[in-house]
Amino acid sequence: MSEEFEPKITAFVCNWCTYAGADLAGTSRLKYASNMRVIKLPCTGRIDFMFLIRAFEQGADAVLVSGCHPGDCHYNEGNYYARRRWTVFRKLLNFLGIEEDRVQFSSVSAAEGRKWADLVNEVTGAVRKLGPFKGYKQLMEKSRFIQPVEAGK
Amino acid sequence: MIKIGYYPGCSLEGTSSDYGMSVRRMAEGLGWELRELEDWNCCGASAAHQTNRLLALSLPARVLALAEEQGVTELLAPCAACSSRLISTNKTLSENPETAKEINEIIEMNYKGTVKVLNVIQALQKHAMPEIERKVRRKLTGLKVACYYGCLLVRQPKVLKFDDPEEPKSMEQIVAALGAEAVDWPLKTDCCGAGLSMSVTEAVVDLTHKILENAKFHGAQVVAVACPMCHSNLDMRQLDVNRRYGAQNLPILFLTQLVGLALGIPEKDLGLKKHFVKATSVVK
Amino acid sequence: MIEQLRAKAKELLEKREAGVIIGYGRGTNETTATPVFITSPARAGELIFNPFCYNNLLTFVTRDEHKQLGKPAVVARECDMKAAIVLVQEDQIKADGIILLSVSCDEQGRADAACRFNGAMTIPEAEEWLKKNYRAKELTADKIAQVAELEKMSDAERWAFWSKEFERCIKCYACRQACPLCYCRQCIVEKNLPQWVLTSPHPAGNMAWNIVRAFHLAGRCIDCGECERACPVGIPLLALNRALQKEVLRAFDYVSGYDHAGKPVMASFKKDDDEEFIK
Amino acid sequence: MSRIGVFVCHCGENIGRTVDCAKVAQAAAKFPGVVHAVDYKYMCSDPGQNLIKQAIREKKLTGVVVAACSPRMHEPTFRRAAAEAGLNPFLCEMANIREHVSWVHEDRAAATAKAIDHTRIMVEKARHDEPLFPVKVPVTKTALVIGGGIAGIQAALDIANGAQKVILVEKEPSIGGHMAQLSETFPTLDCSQCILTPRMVEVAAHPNIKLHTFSEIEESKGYIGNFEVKIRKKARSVDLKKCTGCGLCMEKCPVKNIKSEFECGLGARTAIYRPFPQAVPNKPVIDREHCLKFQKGTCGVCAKVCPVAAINYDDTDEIVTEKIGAIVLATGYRVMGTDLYGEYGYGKYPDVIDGLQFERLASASGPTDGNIVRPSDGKVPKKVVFLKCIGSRDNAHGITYCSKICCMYVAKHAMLYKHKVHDGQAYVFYMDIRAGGKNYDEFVRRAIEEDGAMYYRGRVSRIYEHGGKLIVKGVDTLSGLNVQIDADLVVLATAMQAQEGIEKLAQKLNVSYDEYNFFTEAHPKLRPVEANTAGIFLAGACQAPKDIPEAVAQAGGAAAKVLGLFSSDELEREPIIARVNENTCVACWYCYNVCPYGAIEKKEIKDKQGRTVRWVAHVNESVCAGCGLCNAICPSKSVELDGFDDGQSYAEIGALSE
Repeated sequence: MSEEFEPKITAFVCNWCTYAGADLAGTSRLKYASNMRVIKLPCTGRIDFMFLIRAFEQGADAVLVSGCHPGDCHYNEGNYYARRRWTVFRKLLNFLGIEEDRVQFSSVSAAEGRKWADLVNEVTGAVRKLGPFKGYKQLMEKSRFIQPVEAGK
Repeated sequence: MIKIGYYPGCSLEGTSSDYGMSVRRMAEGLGWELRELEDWNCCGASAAHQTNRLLALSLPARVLALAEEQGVTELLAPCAACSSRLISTNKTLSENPETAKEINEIIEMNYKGTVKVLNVIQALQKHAMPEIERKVRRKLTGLKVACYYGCLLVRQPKVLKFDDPEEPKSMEQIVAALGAEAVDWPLKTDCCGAGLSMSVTEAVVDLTHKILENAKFHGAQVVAVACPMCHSNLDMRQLDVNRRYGAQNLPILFLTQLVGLALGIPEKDLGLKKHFVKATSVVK
Repeated sequence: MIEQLRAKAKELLEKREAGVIIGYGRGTNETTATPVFITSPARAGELIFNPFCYNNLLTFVTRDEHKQLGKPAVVARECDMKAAIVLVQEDQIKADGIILLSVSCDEQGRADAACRFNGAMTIPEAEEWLKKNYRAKELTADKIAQVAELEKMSDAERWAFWSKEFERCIKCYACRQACPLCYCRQCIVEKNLPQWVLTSPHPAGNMAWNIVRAFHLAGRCIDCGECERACPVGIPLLALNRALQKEVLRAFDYVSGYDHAGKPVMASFKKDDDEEFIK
Repeated sequence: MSRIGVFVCHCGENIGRTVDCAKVAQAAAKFPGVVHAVDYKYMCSDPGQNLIKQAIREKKLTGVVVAACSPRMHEPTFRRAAAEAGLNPFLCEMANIREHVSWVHEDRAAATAKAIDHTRIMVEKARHDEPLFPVKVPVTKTALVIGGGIAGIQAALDIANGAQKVILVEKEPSIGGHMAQLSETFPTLDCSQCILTPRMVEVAAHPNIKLHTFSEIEESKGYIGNFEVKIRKKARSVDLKKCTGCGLCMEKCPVKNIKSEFECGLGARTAIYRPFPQAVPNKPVIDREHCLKFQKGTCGVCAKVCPVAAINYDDTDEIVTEKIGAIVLATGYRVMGTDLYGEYGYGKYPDVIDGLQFERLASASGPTDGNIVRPSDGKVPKKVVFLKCIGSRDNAHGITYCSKICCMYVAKHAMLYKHKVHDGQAYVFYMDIRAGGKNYDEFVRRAIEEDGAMYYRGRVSRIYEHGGKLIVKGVDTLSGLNVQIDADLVVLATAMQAQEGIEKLAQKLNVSYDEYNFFTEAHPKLRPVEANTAGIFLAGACQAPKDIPEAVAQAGGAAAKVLGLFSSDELEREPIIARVNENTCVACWYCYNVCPYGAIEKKEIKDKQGRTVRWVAHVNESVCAGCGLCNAICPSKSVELDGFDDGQSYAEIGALSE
């Protein structure tokens, strides 16, 4: 019996809605899959598209971007600009052959602890079905001998 | 030549054959080519939609699907009940793909939703206004008309998206274009009681009386309608009204008949003689 | 046609309405052309326009060394005119700081016997002219044929296709140099704290670079195809650009290069923008 | 080299039960840059905090990561502790291993692995943290209050009484607003003008308040503490300094039949007029559209009769520029036009009026001296029908919100009517009765039980004239019966709407507004009196429909915020702000275009001769709210957000490498 594949998922979430929503899932003691690692930024509008590529370079099998619902942005408009960015960027990634389920987007408000828990499970399930992101891993493997070592401070 | 699909419905072939006649003659006069749908069926108004939801959708859906098959993009349904049912069905099917699938299976056709249904006022607005003023041969100058919409023509607002449901003005604009004077009166969207015509005739007489009295009070010489039920109630029940409340003698004309008259079409071709309350005295 | 162009160029220089004509001149032989920068009316006769004239000359107008020559009048095909409009939209040149010597080319973007000189135009005039004469030719079926073909493939096939294409990339950045809209003083690939794009021409770095390049043109690319033409290893870069043009048109009903006074499409939003993909 | 300390909290059993905290600390000890890693039962306790402070001092830590609860819970606690130990607070980070880990996972191994990852992410961030220092902004201690209704008056007086300068701008020739038009106020039935006019006079006399009436905001720039506002003082044609307010000009003005705006068209005024007798300033203005001098070049009577030569036909608009530290928006509301309801015949039948018109009829100083009579024939109406929710809560007419005050003022109207016309009968058609508020429900009960108003729960379908009466056809949904009333007067309680064109003012001030053009508050619950532009506050019905006590309370709140802002010479802001690298910026203005706050400015780079070489983006630190939109959209990566810069984010993602 082979062990079930545990995907590695990097989530980029906004500070005001989704991060707080995930906190609420915690205070409500909702249980969900433990595959996601959360990186907090002020706003989905702060998330550079290259962060997603960087996550794939670091071995993520999928990424999730989650922020406020439209109209709820702490910065009023940040998620509206982000929505345009992600509309086109996910098209680009899919056009390059990256499965849509590896690049996911959601709106989770500070009140939606349940939605966060369900979302993590749903995304994890979808990526588990897809399997490891072999394409990017191979890319990295082929490039390994010349990867730069980043200096710490 | 403006080509429009034509769905007469049962009323225009039966009790309101004068409406049917006048629609056809008016269309000729306006230069419209009406193409009657082949093999059309009843729209199911009142009978079907009070009993069975799927039947109520399937009957009009079949009519729409036939129209689509026969290459019709715009379908004129002069009867207010027919147009209301067809338009509602169109909306329901377009918004609920699941229902649309179910209905298509029932009618064994594949309706894609390309047909736009027009009632008589919409058709006149779209295809005859404002040029109609130039086509008028016999201006209806001095004729005071109460435009009566009844309950169906401008409702339900969200389905129809046409005119103000409480204070409509579209029929008045057409009547004014014919040279007549549309009187300002308040009961233009009140109910005539058509649904109770057979069962509670008493109520209908009462409602009809209010409408007629009010129209007359505001100076109307005729009432214009665009619905067979409105017409039969206001026209046919006027004898009962007269008996109970005193004579009203207010001729009830279909809008199409008024347009026909203005276009110079002979009265007999418009079916004016079929009315209980004779219009000839007013319309000379 | 070429005489009309030369006459107009001469007139602009003589009347001092332009400081420099940026156009095409004869290259080292009959089958090459080279950008020329003409400041004296006497040299207007050196201008040529033939099938070997393909560089997008708008790349020069944002460069400091050319700015010193005064107000430029630039020989511009339709797509080049759009580049000028985007440059105005992004405030790299002023709307009244450029004259376009509009020339029409064939469907392949090349000059041919049928080419025409449409006159000297200001930016607003160019925009009106393009709306009338060129807007309908955007993203036509033949232009997006390759995109459509790729879209038909499975994800895995597309990944294989692009990985293979990008593997050949040698990170020469010719695509960037040829692009009139890549005008940054510092390109993201030159920034190394953090290292946004892995520098070596290896598969991962190539992927990152090609993603950055394509996405930085999202909603901006004016479809001149210079990047693809400049690519020494023949990566079909225009297909990438066009896939994004197609998406921008679908999602935001926007084609770049027709709105010099408006906000760039990716720096604006509508409250009812598409969000079907957001869970 | 970084010297990071990691502190793993058990939170009693809350974290320790599912996460092996010791193992997290052991793993963290091996992370690059970490010189110290411990776990402890309660990090937030005093001993826990001391552990951190001690380590900062002893191990000379350059950064601290506390792996514990959500930073939303205790980040301020630990940052304060770090600061007390001499570490810049922004070098202290928290890894969330409770809400995001121990409380949501059951598998101990998986939870521990995730806790280690979350800790590593924050260690990487801490390694790239830079010390940050609060931004200090000077404050101009003058407040601008826009709108001179009750909310603006209250805000202006509260600020002025707090010993700060106020400039009050009102677009009409007098302050007072809608409250000056009201007859009595609910739920006490005290006279509106009696309580308002003393406050108006106080404004005029207050040494700290500068009043600009008949003036509008022309332009505004700047930011919190440092606005510069241009005010257009419209040409009044009357010199306020010379005018004594004797009123001779108004007596003699030959144009006497202009419908008075203040009387809602029920009374007339002259071309040179003051809106109402208690106006402040109590001096007239010439309405140039109706004045014969301006329209035909004739007349000139007012100038001839003026004993002090105050009339100036050549007066022109004047622009004054004021330096402002804070702005209170108190622009109020308008009453919805009733033309949307053709079936009610407003405009067609003179005896169908709106609520504000009824106020004027009932007002002792109104056009009928407080006698409630029909506008058509001056007769006392014996049956009056009041319709509520005209426009409000009506999807079909585009306004879904409740106008909030109508339930109360309709009850008041019914009462006032009964008190004046003892044999009259008031009828009210309502959808719901919303009488939440101190003594409010009691007030409505009084209208029904003591003053006999007939309340029908239902809508009215149509109103028409018949036989000298207004036939009101409605339905009583509680009895299920149709109701028809042959009324003498009908009063429509029309919706409260945002002022017309208010979005233009909002754009000038860069404040946001909702789909109904009401200004948006910074937070619906916790920051209800602030606009989401720093330094701009909201008072009264410009934010949402409000009654007088609410408007006054909010105005007081806004004034308190202004006084708080003015309490020191400089204000401090969190240093999460963007910075531009001017060397690499190409001025494409993507950042400028997306900034929701207008914090990006266009800055010239000049050479030694003072010639502009090029332009670059520049972040106004006082305005930047730290969203980072500019950072993400900059193609050349020339803008970065302090505290969340690209290096930090890259390092965080890098922490997840395999």
